[in-house]
Amino acid sequence: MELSSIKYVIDALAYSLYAFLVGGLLLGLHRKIVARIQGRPGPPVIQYILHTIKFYFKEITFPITAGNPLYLFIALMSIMVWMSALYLGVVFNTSLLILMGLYVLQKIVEHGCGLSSGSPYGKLGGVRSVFSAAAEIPLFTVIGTIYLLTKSLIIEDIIRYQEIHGPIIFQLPFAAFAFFVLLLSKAPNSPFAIVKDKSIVSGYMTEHFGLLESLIMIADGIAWFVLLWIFIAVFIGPLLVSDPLLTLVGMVVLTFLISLLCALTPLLTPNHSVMIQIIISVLALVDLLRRIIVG
Amino acid sequence: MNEVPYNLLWCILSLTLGGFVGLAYSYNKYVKPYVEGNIDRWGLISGILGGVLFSIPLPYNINYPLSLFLLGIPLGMRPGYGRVELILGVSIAVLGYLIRGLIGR
Amino acid sequence: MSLNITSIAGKFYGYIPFGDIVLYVTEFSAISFIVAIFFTLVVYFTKPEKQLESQIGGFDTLNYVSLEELKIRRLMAILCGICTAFAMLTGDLFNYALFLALIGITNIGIVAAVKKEWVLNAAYYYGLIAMISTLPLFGGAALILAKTGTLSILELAKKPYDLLFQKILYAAGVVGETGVAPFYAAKAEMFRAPGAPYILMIHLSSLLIVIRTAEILLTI
Amino acid sequence: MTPERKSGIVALIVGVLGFLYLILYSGDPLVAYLGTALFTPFLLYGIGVMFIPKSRRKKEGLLPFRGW
Repeated sequence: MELSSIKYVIDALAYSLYAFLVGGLLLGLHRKIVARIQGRPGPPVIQYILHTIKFYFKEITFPITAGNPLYLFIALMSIMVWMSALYLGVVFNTSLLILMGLYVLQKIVEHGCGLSSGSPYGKLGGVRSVFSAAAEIPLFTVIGTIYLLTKSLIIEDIIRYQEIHGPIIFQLPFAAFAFFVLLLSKAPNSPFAIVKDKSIVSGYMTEHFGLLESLIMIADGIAWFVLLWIFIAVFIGPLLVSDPLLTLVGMVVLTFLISLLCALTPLLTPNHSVMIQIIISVLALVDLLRRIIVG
Repeated sequence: MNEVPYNLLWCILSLTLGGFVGLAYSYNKYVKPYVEGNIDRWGLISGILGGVLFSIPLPYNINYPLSLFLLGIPLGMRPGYGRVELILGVSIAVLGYLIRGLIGR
Repeated sequence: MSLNITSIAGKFYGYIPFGDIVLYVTEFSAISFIVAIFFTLVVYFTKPEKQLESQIGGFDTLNYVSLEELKIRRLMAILCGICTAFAMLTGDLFNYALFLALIGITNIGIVAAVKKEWVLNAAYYYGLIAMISTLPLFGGAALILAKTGTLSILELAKKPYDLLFQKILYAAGVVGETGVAPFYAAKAEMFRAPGAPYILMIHLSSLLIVIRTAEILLTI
Repeated sequence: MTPERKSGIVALIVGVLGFLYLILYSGDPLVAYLGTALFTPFLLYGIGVMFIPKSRRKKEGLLPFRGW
């Protein structure tokens, strides 16, 4: 029995509550801004959190087509992935590579949600998520480019590098752009959000309703917080990341920019979305090779 | 290892709770889905009070969660309601914060 | 311990001298090892989904996975999971390439028992690509051995070698073997086969392998 | 007992045991944090299942509408 471990557990829970509330409010703000640009009044900003709480008290049943326990476990795994990403990235500042591994596990969650339910809509959403795995390749090239610049992938070292040399966003503008496209593809209603396209009902979440949907929504809220934090930490650095309040301001600004883009651009078809992402990844790859060869 | 920003956690938590209270209140009071130019009396009072309370220092920094709770009430009101109240409250809060920063230093 | 490994994959926890196969444990490899093993367990316990096929004008039909088919597919999926888990830990380029080849074989094995024409076609094309790409994969490893005299990642991390061409060959091999972006057309069709958890294993293995490859290529 | 409730009770047991282990035996902050990430979803799901209302359907496990 140690008092310190109780403190750690409570701290961990408090941090994830904080991340969920901030991420949920930002996603609500995103929806509000998109609605205002389209000339609708839009739901209140707390709508995302409200939905999560509402679904938490709804009934679930296991569909006859579902493959259990994967059907159930994949929703739990969604939270596990993003809480671990929150702790490893935001709290412990470990390697960027581990965070990218966890981001890739999010693809497994999407694919698994769609497949394990046995629903054709869910399957379509899952297969689209597999297609949009093309978005991960710029990620690796971004990692490579950052490593060439800073000689380390540990977030702590990257932040320390930026203390001396200034924000990376000015030194690697293309890598920042590629990462920004990744953020954009995670946002709802964005041009790259083919996974959650309304033409396939709710995409991979079609058969995960009620309580399970609420769990996935909690994970999505935390995910939004973590992704924005990583962007701010890696590309803007100690200027914003040293103070949690300034980080919050940065997140609001980023969400505002992403919402503007989401509201003003149409949703691409799957082929076009994948093609554009592949073009960006090829450009990022060329950038990486140029940096390796020129030095 | 980064510390948990507990002060911000309380602020965000109270903002959300205020939003819930505001939503429940406005749904009970108003039937029409969307009205322009309507000012709610209690929303106005809580918005102004929240704005004023933001820059009054209280022990344990309790003024920030309290004022955000009060500001959250007009923030969470149903679509179309509570806009003027929110803008008024936030502008009072920002004004008070700036004045306090100018005088206090 | 050389700085290269700890600055990429997090803390270094030690290595396991397992004969001449050296396994090393870092923060990254420990986490991905646990994820792979955990997922293999979930796959073992999961009953396969019953895929719903909608029919126009009639009642929808359910695609059941028969017991014989289930057994061989589950075995292949578990083998795939174990290979993925140990590919995360291994500290030797040649062993890593062997694990990759085995993952390619099990990936085909997972869908080979499905009696659907388009799935078998896709598996055939994927198999061709995987076989072709073993040449650059093992060739890259052999060239690295010829140039530096060692295949151990721990040894390679200590000195800076100029291995750009070998790395590109190795990466091309991995890309073909896991069937990522340019070769995705064949593999995406395989995902349409019924039977959720086993198909998911294909995806999980290739994604984890790609990240691990990024780590190795940055380290050496 | 419905399969949903059964899965919820299993999840609750896993979650509670995991948290007990974390509180009693873990000293390292990294293990405590990652363990929290591992076991919180089980607890959330287990508690959530206890709150779900009674089903109003005739046959359990079937959705009210399925098909084209």
